[in-house]
Amino acid sequence: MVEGSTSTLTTDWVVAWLRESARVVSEQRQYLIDLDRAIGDADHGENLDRGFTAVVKKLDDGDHPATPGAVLKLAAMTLMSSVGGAAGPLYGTALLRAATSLGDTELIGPNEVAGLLTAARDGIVARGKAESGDKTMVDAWTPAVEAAGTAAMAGASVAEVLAAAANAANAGAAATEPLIARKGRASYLGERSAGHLDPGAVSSGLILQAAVDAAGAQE
Amino acid sequence: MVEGSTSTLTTDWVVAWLRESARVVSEQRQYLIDLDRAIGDADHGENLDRGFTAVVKKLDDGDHPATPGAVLKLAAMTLMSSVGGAAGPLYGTALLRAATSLGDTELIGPNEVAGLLTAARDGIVARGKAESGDKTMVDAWTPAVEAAGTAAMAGASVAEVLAAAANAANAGAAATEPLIARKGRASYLGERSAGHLDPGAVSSGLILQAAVDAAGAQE
Amino acid sequence: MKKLINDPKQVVTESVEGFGAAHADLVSVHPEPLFITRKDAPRQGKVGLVSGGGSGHEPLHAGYVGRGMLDAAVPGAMFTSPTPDQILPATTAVDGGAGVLHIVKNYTGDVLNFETAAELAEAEGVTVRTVLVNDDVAVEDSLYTAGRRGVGGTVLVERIAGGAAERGDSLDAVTAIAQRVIDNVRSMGVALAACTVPHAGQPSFDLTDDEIEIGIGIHGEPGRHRIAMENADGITGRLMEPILADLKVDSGEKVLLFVNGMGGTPASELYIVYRRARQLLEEQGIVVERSLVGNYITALEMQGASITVLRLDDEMVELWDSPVHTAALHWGV
Amino acid sequence: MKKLINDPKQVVTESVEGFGAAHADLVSVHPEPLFITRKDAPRQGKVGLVSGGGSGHEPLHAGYVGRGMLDAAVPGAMFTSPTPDQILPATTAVDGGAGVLHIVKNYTGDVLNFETAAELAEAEGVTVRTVLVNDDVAVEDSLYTAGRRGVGGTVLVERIAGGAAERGDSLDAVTAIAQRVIDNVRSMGVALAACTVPHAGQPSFDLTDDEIEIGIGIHGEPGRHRIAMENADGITGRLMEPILADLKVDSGEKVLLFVNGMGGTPASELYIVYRRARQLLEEQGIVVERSLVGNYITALEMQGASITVLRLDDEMVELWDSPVHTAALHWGV
Ligand SMILES: Nc1ncnc2c1ncn2[C@@H]1O[C@H](COP(=O)(O)OP(=O)(O)O)[C@@H](O)[C@H]1O
Ligand SMILES: Nc1ncnc2c1ncn2[C@@H]1O[C@H](COP(=O)(O)OP(=O)(O)O)[C@@H](O)[C@H]1O
Ligand SMILES: [Mg+2]
Ligand SMILES: [Mg+2]
Ligand SMILES: [Mg+2]
Ligand SMILES: [Mg+2]
Repeated sequence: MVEGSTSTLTTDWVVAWLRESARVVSEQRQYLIDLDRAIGDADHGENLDRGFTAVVKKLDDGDHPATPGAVLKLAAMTLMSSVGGAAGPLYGTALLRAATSLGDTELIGPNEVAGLLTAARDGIVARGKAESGDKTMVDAWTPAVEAAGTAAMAGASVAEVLAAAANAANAGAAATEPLIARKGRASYLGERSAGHLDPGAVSSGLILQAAVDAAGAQE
Repeated sequence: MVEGSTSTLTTDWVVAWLRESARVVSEQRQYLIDLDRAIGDADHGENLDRGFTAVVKKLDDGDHPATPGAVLKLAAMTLMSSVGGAAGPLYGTALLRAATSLGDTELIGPNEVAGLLTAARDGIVARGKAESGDKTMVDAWTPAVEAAGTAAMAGASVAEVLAAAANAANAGAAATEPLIARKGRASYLGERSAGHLDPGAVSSGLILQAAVDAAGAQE
Repeated sequence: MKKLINDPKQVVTESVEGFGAAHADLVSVHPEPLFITRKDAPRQGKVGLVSGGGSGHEPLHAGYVGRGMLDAAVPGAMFTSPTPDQILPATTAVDGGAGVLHIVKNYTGDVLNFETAAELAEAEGVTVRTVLVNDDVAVEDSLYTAGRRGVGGTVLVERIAGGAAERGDSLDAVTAIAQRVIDNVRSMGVALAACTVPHAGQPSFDLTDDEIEIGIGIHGEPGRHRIAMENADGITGRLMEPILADLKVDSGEKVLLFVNGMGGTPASELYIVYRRARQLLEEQGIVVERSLVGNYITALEMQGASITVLRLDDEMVELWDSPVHTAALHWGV
Repeated sequence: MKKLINDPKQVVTESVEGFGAAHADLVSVHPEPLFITRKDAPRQGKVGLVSGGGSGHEPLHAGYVGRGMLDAAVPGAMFTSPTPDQILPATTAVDGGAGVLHIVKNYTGDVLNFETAAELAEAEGVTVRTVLVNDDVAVEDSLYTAGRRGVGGTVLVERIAGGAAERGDSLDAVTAIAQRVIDNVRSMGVALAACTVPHAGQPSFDLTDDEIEIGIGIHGEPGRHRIAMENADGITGRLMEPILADLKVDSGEKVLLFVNGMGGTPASELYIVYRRARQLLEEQGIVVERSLVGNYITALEMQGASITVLRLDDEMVELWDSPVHTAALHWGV
């Protein structure tokens, strides 16, 4: 834990974020499966649960790397090699780009948070080529990134930046319900995809909320 | 129709019997399927319906043979080549033996009725090697044959002989319910075959009742 | 009941018509009475192999017509043995002068109809022998029953006897090897869900979500016992136990292990059963020399599987491996 | 949900283990990370063919590993594309110096994971080409969707490209013929009942007794439309119409007609569909030159079927007929 400081986050936060993500994804496994069952192939919750379980196992197995970026990279590689499907490469790329954005940074302030979220989102878009409104996880990430940027510019604390991102992500996820999917498996359904939440957008909201909770626990 | 006579039956009765059998088997098709579904393979009603439909078609296609025996033989061959399963050869052999027992006889009296039923039963036993109590159609035919013989010896009319046979067959069929099957497909179920009527015994009762009704229609 | 069919009464006819068109290089379909022969039948001097039975077990038997296996298949109505007027012309059509072997699954209907056809064929001067396949250990074999059913072992009998006939064995020799396979093969099956015969319109039995039927046949009949659902390893053990008890294979002996799907079970599950069955054999020092995994003798869309174990000798292995060119089994030069 | 499985998380591992044991003459199974190669891989100088995807479509892809078809198959979790750490070693394991072709079904997950693996393989000095199979006409192909899915056509691409690789074609040539198959193949499917993914525990969609899903894929996804149940001829017409409209086959042209079972449909029903599909083609003067009927690319135990039509040229026919020795397709010397 960072001694008495709420203005910067450290490697411990990254580790706590990943552990909290694993916990919430495991808890919401069936919910995410059911969302994917409606407009996809009923595996999103299973995939993420398998992936984050592998990440936690990596964290538990001996010493994890020292810097936030290195831990994120380890998580990225683990997700990439254990999630599979569309979500694996997308979340993997997101964390990899986030790691790259941090470089060797040891202390993460509000601007770094906004920066790593932006890098993550850009990675998802680079990989998946989805635009806003395509009913994908991008519809959670883009509002999150925008909210985080605005908050950071307004001088918010890291916790506030993260909270702004998570709230916007969850709102973005909720807003996917009426959309007709234009990317990913749900796009095969055409108009029948409307009326359902996008599973990846929902899981993105959960994972960003995990970042908030991990930061809160650090205080 | 035999003019003003109830003491002998003719070719017309045989034809009426076959037509009435076809009608009742078609009417009871689903019931016989359901009985066979419980302890067999759910085809008995379908098999007999297909067979007797073919017999009626043969009777409708131009002139049928003149003697009772020849008509029975035509029906036997038709059942043999259209029913399949266990029931096809068994009913086919039954009618073939009945035909043989009649030879060129043109008028069928009480003794001939008892004789043709006995020959039919003996054919079924020769073919299927079942004994009484094995939960097969034999359990309908053997009491039928015995009742017919007793009635004929007591001087009953053809109609009375047939009625005695049909009643005994139906009682015999009803009595198969508690039995454990030792022949045919139901024997694979072992003790689980108890508590169900044997489909072939039930259809035998229906067909012998058809013989009664055909004789009644002739009066 | 939802099925990809038109008129329930035309299922067999239309299906065989499609089969004949799809495999016109291998078979000829004779429509009335319905039977299927090898394209090049009769083969002079070769023993003819004829099998048949109710439809609904596809690819059995038509899928096994061709070089190295059957010369003719005779499909009855759904789950109903064919009639002598079909079996007879199939028999004479494939007689190449060396006689014909009838491979009959031991069901009253099949036995009686083939028996009649064999008598008629003999009367026409064709020498006919018959073997009865009765490999299902779920059924007690006793004087007081119709005996054991023929199930998975049938495929192995058809293949191995077919190999023997193809290499020119005499009718006596082909009959002997067919009987040797029968004497050394045992099977047992399980159903997770029943099948629906088109003309019946409803499932052949009802199982709740946590029940399975052990000891089922291939006609949607209920099995010997109904038990609570178990995992694949547990169920596999329940099938293997009576097979091994009855077949009495010794350590060091070679077997063919055949895991068969009943029609509605994914291949992935069949391989999980195969994995465990093989482990059980190997634990006893039994050598799994050959394997077959897939839907080879089915009960329409029934969910479930059967396991068949055949004790092999060197000649059986050689005949198993010999070329076979049929719609459903195909290997060798 | 009743399935012949043990732990739902071990379904793929145990199933592939069984598969490897049953077909040890044809394949080697590499357990961690999981992939399957041809027994004799790598073949020096031969282009390596790698495919893969989510499990649950068996026999695709592992069933097509062997001579004349794939060099490696990479199974993901149930209905989940495999990961680059599996695809990469599979790719390097089958590189015989002539490069490797990735045959990828067009799903976002498969595309992204194969893409990453291809980059990593290139970095290790292996030349990799990729073709995307996207034959499902149920899905509109537009800039605003993920494009069409790869379904039944995948089997035909693997066979024909596999034949080309086996005869020694260069990577460019094998890629070109694979692409030519893709350009000339179209598919469409129907479901009568959904399947249940083991980890999900309940059916992928719910249909009443008189509804069917038209335009389904192979992952238990709902289809494009839900319509009232029809007979086989009617349904076949509904599948053939968009295929033919899109493929634009002319009278006199030759095609391969492939009727595929989704896993829970009896073979007899597939042949009824085949019969009608063939009639529809022949009515338009189209020549059905080759046929394939059976469960070749499945969605677990889904009840339903898909139809695939491939416009053939002489080279495709020659490659289709060339020897293939895999667990699920086997013919030729
Ligand atoms: N091209 C894309 N860009 C961004 N996100 C995508 C894209 N395609 C799919 N997704 C996301 O992936 C989620 C599905 O993930 P998952 O179910 O794990 O993979 P799959 O679709 O391969 O089964 C979707 O809900 C969506 O949010
Ligand atoms: N060995 C036998 N002797 C007498 N009747 C028999 C014998 N085996 C079966 N049956 C009769 O046949 C009936 C079943 O006929 P069916 O369902 O048409 O044939 P299958 O059993 O071949 O499906 C049984 O109910 C029984 O009455
Ligand atoms: Mg999914
Ligand atoms: Mg029956
Ligand atoms: Mg029957
Ligand atoms: Mg998936």
